[in-house]
Amino acid sequence: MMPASALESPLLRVEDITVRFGAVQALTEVSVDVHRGEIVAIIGPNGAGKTTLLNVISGFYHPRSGRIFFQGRDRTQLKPFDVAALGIARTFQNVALFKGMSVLDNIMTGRLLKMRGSFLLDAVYWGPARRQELAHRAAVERVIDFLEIQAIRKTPAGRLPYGLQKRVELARALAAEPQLLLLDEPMAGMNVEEKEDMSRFILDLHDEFGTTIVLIEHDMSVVMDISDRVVVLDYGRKIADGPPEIVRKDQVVMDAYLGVAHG
Amino acid sequence: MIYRETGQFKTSYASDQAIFPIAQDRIFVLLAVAAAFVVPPLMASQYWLQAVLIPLLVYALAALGLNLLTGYAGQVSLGTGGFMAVGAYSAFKLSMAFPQVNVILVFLMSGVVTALVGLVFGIPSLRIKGFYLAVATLAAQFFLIWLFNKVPWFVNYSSSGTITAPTRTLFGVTVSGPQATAGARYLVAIGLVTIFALVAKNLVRGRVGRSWMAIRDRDIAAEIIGVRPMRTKLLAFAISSFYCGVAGAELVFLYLGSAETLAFDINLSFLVLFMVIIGGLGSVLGSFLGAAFIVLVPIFLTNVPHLIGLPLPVALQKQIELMVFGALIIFFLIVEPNGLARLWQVTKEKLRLWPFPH
Amino acid sequence: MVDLLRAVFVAPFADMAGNPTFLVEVLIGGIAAGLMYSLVALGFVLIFKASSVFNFAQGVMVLFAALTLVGLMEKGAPVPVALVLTVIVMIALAFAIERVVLRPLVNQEHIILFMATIGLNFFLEGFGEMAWGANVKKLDVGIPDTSFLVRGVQINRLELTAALTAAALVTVLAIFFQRTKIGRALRAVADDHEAALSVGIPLKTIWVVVWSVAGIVAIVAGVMWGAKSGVQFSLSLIALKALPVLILGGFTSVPGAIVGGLIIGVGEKLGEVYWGPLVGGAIENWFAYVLALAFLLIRPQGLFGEKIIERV
Amino acid sequence: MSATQPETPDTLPQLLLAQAARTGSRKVAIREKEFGIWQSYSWRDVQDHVERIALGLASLGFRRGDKIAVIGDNRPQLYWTMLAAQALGGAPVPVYQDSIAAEMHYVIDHSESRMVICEDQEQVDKILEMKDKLPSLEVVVYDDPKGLRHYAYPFLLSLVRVQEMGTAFGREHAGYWDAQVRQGRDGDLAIVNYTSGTTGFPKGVMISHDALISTARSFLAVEPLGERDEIMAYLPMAWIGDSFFSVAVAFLSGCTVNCPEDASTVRHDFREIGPTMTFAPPRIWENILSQAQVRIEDADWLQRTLTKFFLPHGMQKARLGLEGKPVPAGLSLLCWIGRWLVFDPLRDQLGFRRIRSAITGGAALGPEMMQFFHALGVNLKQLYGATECCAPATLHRDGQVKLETVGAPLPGVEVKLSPQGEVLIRCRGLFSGYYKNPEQTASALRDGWLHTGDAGLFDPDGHLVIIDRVKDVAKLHDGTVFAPQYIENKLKFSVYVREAVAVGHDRSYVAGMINIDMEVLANWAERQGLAYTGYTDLAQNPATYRLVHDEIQRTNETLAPSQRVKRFAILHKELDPDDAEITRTRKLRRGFINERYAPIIAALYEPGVATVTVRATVTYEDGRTSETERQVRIMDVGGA
Repeated sequence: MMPASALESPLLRVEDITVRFGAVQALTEVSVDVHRGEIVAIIGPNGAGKTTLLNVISGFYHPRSGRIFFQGRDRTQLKPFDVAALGIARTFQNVALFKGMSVLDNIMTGRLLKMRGSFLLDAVYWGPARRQELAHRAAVERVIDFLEIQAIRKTPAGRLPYGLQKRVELARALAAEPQLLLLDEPMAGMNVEEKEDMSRFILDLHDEFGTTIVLIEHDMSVVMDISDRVVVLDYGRKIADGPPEIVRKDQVVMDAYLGVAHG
Repeated sequence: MIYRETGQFKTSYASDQAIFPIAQDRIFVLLAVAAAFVVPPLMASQYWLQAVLIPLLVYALAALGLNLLTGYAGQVSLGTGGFMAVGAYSAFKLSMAFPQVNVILVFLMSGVVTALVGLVFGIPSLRIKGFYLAVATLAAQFFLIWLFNKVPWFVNYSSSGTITAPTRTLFGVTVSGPQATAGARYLVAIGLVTIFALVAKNLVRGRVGRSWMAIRDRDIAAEIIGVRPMRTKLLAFAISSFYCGVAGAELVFLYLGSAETLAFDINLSFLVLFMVIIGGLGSVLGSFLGAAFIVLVPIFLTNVPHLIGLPLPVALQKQIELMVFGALIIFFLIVEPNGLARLWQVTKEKLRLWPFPH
Repeated sequence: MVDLLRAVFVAPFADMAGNPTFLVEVLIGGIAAGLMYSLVALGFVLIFKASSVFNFAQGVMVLFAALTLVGLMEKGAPVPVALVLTVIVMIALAFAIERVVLRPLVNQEHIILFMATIGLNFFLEGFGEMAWGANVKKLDVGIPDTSFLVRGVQINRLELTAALTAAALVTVLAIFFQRTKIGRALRAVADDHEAALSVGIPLKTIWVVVWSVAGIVAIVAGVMWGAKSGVQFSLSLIALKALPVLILGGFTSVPGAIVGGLIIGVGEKLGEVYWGPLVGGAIENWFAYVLALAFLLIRPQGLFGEKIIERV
Repeated sequence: MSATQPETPDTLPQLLLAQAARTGSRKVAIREKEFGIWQSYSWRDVQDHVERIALGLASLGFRRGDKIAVIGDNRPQLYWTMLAAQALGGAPVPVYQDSIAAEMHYVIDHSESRMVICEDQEQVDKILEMKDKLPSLEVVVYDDPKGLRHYAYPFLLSLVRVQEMGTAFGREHAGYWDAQVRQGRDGDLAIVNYTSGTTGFPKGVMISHDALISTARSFLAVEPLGERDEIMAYLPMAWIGDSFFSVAVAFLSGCTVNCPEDASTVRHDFREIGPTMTFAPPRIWENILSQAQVRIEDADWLQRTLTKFFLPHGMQKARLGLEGKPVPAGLSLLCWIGRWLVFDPLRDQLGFRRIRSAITGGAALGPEMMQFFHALGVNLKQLYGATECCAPATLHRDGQVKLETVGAPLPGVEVKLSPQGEVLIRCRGLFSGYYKNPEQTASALRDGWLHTGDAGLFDPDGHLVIIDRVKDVAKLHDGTVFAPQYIENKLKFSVYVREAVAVGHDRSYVAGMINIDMEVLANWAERQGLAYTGYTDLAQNPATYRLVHDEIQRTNETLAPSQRVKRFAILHKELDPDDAEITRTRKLRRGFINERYAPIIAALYEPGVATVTVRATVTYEDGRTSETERQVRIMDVGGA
């Protein structure tokens, strides 16, 4: 569904971002706006800079030039954990779960930002520290129920099959109740059935919590089904940005994908 | 076999997240702790208390501290000996300066001092990782030992360069100094280590423990999720050093009676690191199992030759002890790299499922 | 306060300028010690590069090599024969270590392998003393421990030969690493075990080769070091001396070990001579570490390591 | 009403009010596993929820005599809605949620249900599909809102919404709730259970409050239950067993009912709760046994040898006990050790540690099954009854459990045999007839006696023995009588056999058609290193035939010569309720089976014939069907 507030100031504004690793020019002057409640898909051939853009938004890389505004405030130079505190959560291309912890603990780590309290009280696990821990456990149980992973609640994350690990990672990101959710290829390496489940979960969470979602995806049918807007990157440049049906027929995009020789 | 879990259902998150959710575990642990408090002081011989149980508890506390840092937060440290030295010397100075202060308070304050020192030596962990950090903590080890050797102020200008535990009482009972009985010193040690184990368990299962383990498993992902690496790592160093500081103070006040820097050299750091690795990284129980293993094996090795009737010259015995000790460590790392705690965990799992395999 | 600052920052340099020949002597001493450190550090680097194992037993291997050599010589074997026999013993040791310790612990985390080498350290210590006795032995390798004057600067003959052999060995190893087939295979294994295996490099033989070479390096270090200060238990502590070199030079770079060794050697000697008295001397234990640590905080990846880019 | 104590509670809602008044929020009435822990509701909470739902339904126009269909798993919310309808003088019509669309439509349409409560989106979608073909249906309520956010239908609303409307309605009509509950009389219709009869369309069994409560009272006289007892609600709600135990018995005794988190976690939740009393059809006991045997098979050497050594001895001791014979000292000592090493741990693993009485009913249970559970120390007892008499009519008493019988009648229940040997039952718990079906009612209920359609006899101790369905009691052409169900149950004790059909009416000998248990066979095949492509391929594999042959041979030894299976075939497909070959509670529909598998049956009686070709229709998910030919092997049983 198109967000009603297309005109209102965007939740996230990425302005002329350039990122360089030594000689490699990963991103050149990329500008993207994401409005509240929108699902934006970032597509493009391998090495187009999709993950780099996501890393810049989540504060993991700092751009050489250009600025990023979140809810209207400039936060270009923020450290990753400050960016997370603003309400931006993400999943990773090749699953970054905490292997040594159980699924429940992994998801509870997603709520760290919401936990306050003095460490001394934690030491005796009494009073506010205990109440807070139990309240957050209840919130995490809602997410577990929503993503239907009750059965694997106490299994160590390292032992799970690939598809479930992806879902636990989504649960961890959701547990932080983000305003902006960055999904880095949530369906990579999944079979058809798992893809259907994951798309349903993404749409459900978008309905249920109204979270704004930016996702990187290769599967065109999935992109067409679930995204309101599509941004196409190629060799670090933005070559298209608009509703899926239009972008799909855009000649420049087809060239990028079908491999027309570049100058 | 022993476990009967039918009917143990949870109606609240508090009971689900208790330290020992299964009734049989709770009963077993409570009995064990109660026995640990009552049986040894009454029944154990002076030798067993002084040479086995008290060192075991003191080393267990140090192992617990190191396990928090290396097992849970993933920061390898070879500076345990140095930090224990800081604990011992500051306890000595504090108790000398304030004789009327309660000895437990002295221990805790020496722990705080060590925590500050640990904090300082934890700063490199922000920029360097893994072996580089381990070697950096060696700097702390050597510097601290050199400091206590070189600066007479620390030993109150005593000619012999050693610090001796003054006579202190707790609730009217002398617990440190020459007249303190082994039983009293044992009770203080067991009391402290039980409380500290509980505190460690609470820290580890809560917010703090999770951020440590996040940093240990995938520090980049942890940072992006909102874990502040600096605050988490330094907290780990501080708490771990606090534990090692108190353990150091106990080493002098409750175990050796007097000590000089040689008692806190690099070998002690390796010893405690063994306990954590053999016992099991990332497990509070593992620290105790590791300490027990490292304390009991040498005693076992020294006594066995007498029992089977072939007395060995002392030098040869020392060498064999070293060889067997080294071989045992390698054997253990091969059989169960995750340590005794994992061995116990696997056996417990089998008991809970008996007679089914899965 | 001002005089403290002057004592730390100004006075020592004034002394150096005041007596250049003494300075040169200290420098030479530093370089000799530095070469010793780099030799031991090289043993570490070799093994770490090939099997990503931080071999803490390298120090005791030096002691064990020296003990075996001296033991054989006491049994009447002439020096060259004793040398060859010791090399054989070290290679046999390499086979045993690979078979008993490394193979069962393949692809365990580094900390586990590190602990295994500490276990090995204890074992070799006990075994060495049991086999060859524990008392201090004089190692005379036919090089007199006298010194001669060169333009007023006193140079010790033993230290010079040690330095030269070390330099020679280091260059030989550097060439061995870069040019030979085994050297290239070794570098491949260091990068990625699975990848090396997939292209058919026999991992196990590589490891045996590496540990044998490290054994030989240990012999040389043992001889040089033993000749100077006698073969006794403290010999294995030089491993602790080599660690700062590793921090500085990086665990995986051969040139790093060499240059790092020199910097630490010289730095330590200068520190000992000029700054030591200020704080009561005997600072060589920790000074090298602090030096390396300071350097590391500026450049975390060490002298020659490339900037680590974290990928997510 | 809620303030004053009702004189004697006649209806279930009045019983609820009595319990709530007596215990308030001290005692837990019902629990449900959700969000990782067991959410508890006291009697006061339950009464409060039921009141708000009832007032909500009233505001939607639910009047006395109306019916509300109930579709879904066992959830407190669905039980409360049933109670709410009863409080308004209406009646719930529970429906099997996994029944096919045609069956579900018939039940809702035939019962003229004006409203329906669905557990979740899955059931709502089914109802929406058939909404236009259900003229009498006006309101659809759902409990779990997941996925239903965008369903904009005027007649669809959430249970929470209904409760809000109820609170508002309650404020405007003070005293409405009390008046409605007080109007309830014991003769009012409490529930309409549609039985999946073995012939024709399901029949709506009308059961009154008095029938349910009186039967419950007579059951509790034999099986005392109190406030500290726990029972599990995991049986389909459309089965009389569930409404009888989870509602009637629970309300009367005050015991706590526990609803599992999900159909897939029943066994795990059963063990977590550790109920003190449980009731289940044979299919569940058979599942528990075969699961246990598969896990024992997988165990490592020590566990497997110990279990396999002690189990037979335990069963031997149990059999002697059940047959009243003395147990030799050596055996009981051996079993005492066995108890420590194997039986108690096994009982705990299966969740029966706290069980005081376990009851099996709804169909006959094989004798070996009884021995297995008694060997473990589970006090398993047989119950016989029918939906038409609120489930229990006869029940084994503690200590008087016998292998072949179904126990003595409950207090207040009269059981006698018709001249043809048909079992007749008369008691206060009889049903009030089949809904809108006077002819069937007349044929089943003649001058106060219920004609069960089962053939039986009494044994010397006054226990009833059920032989078989009257019309299924078969005679060989030489006149000897044999009970197909008895033989089939014995065959089913083998872990490899899931279903068995004994045929032989007017034939010279008994023959069998076997359904293999795919999961167990796959496990066995894997260990034997057998390759197979699918169910049919594994079923027709010669090695499978040899395996089943040995199992039949072993069963034959426990049968009289005339009853022994002489030839058998393994069916190429599973008997499936969706193909109407078997009912939901897995009772065989023999007429249908004999007709559909006639070619195989014929081949069974042509000696020397080794295989027969069978035409099988396969229906794909999207409804397309295709005809395929299958080869089915026939095999003689040695020594029969």
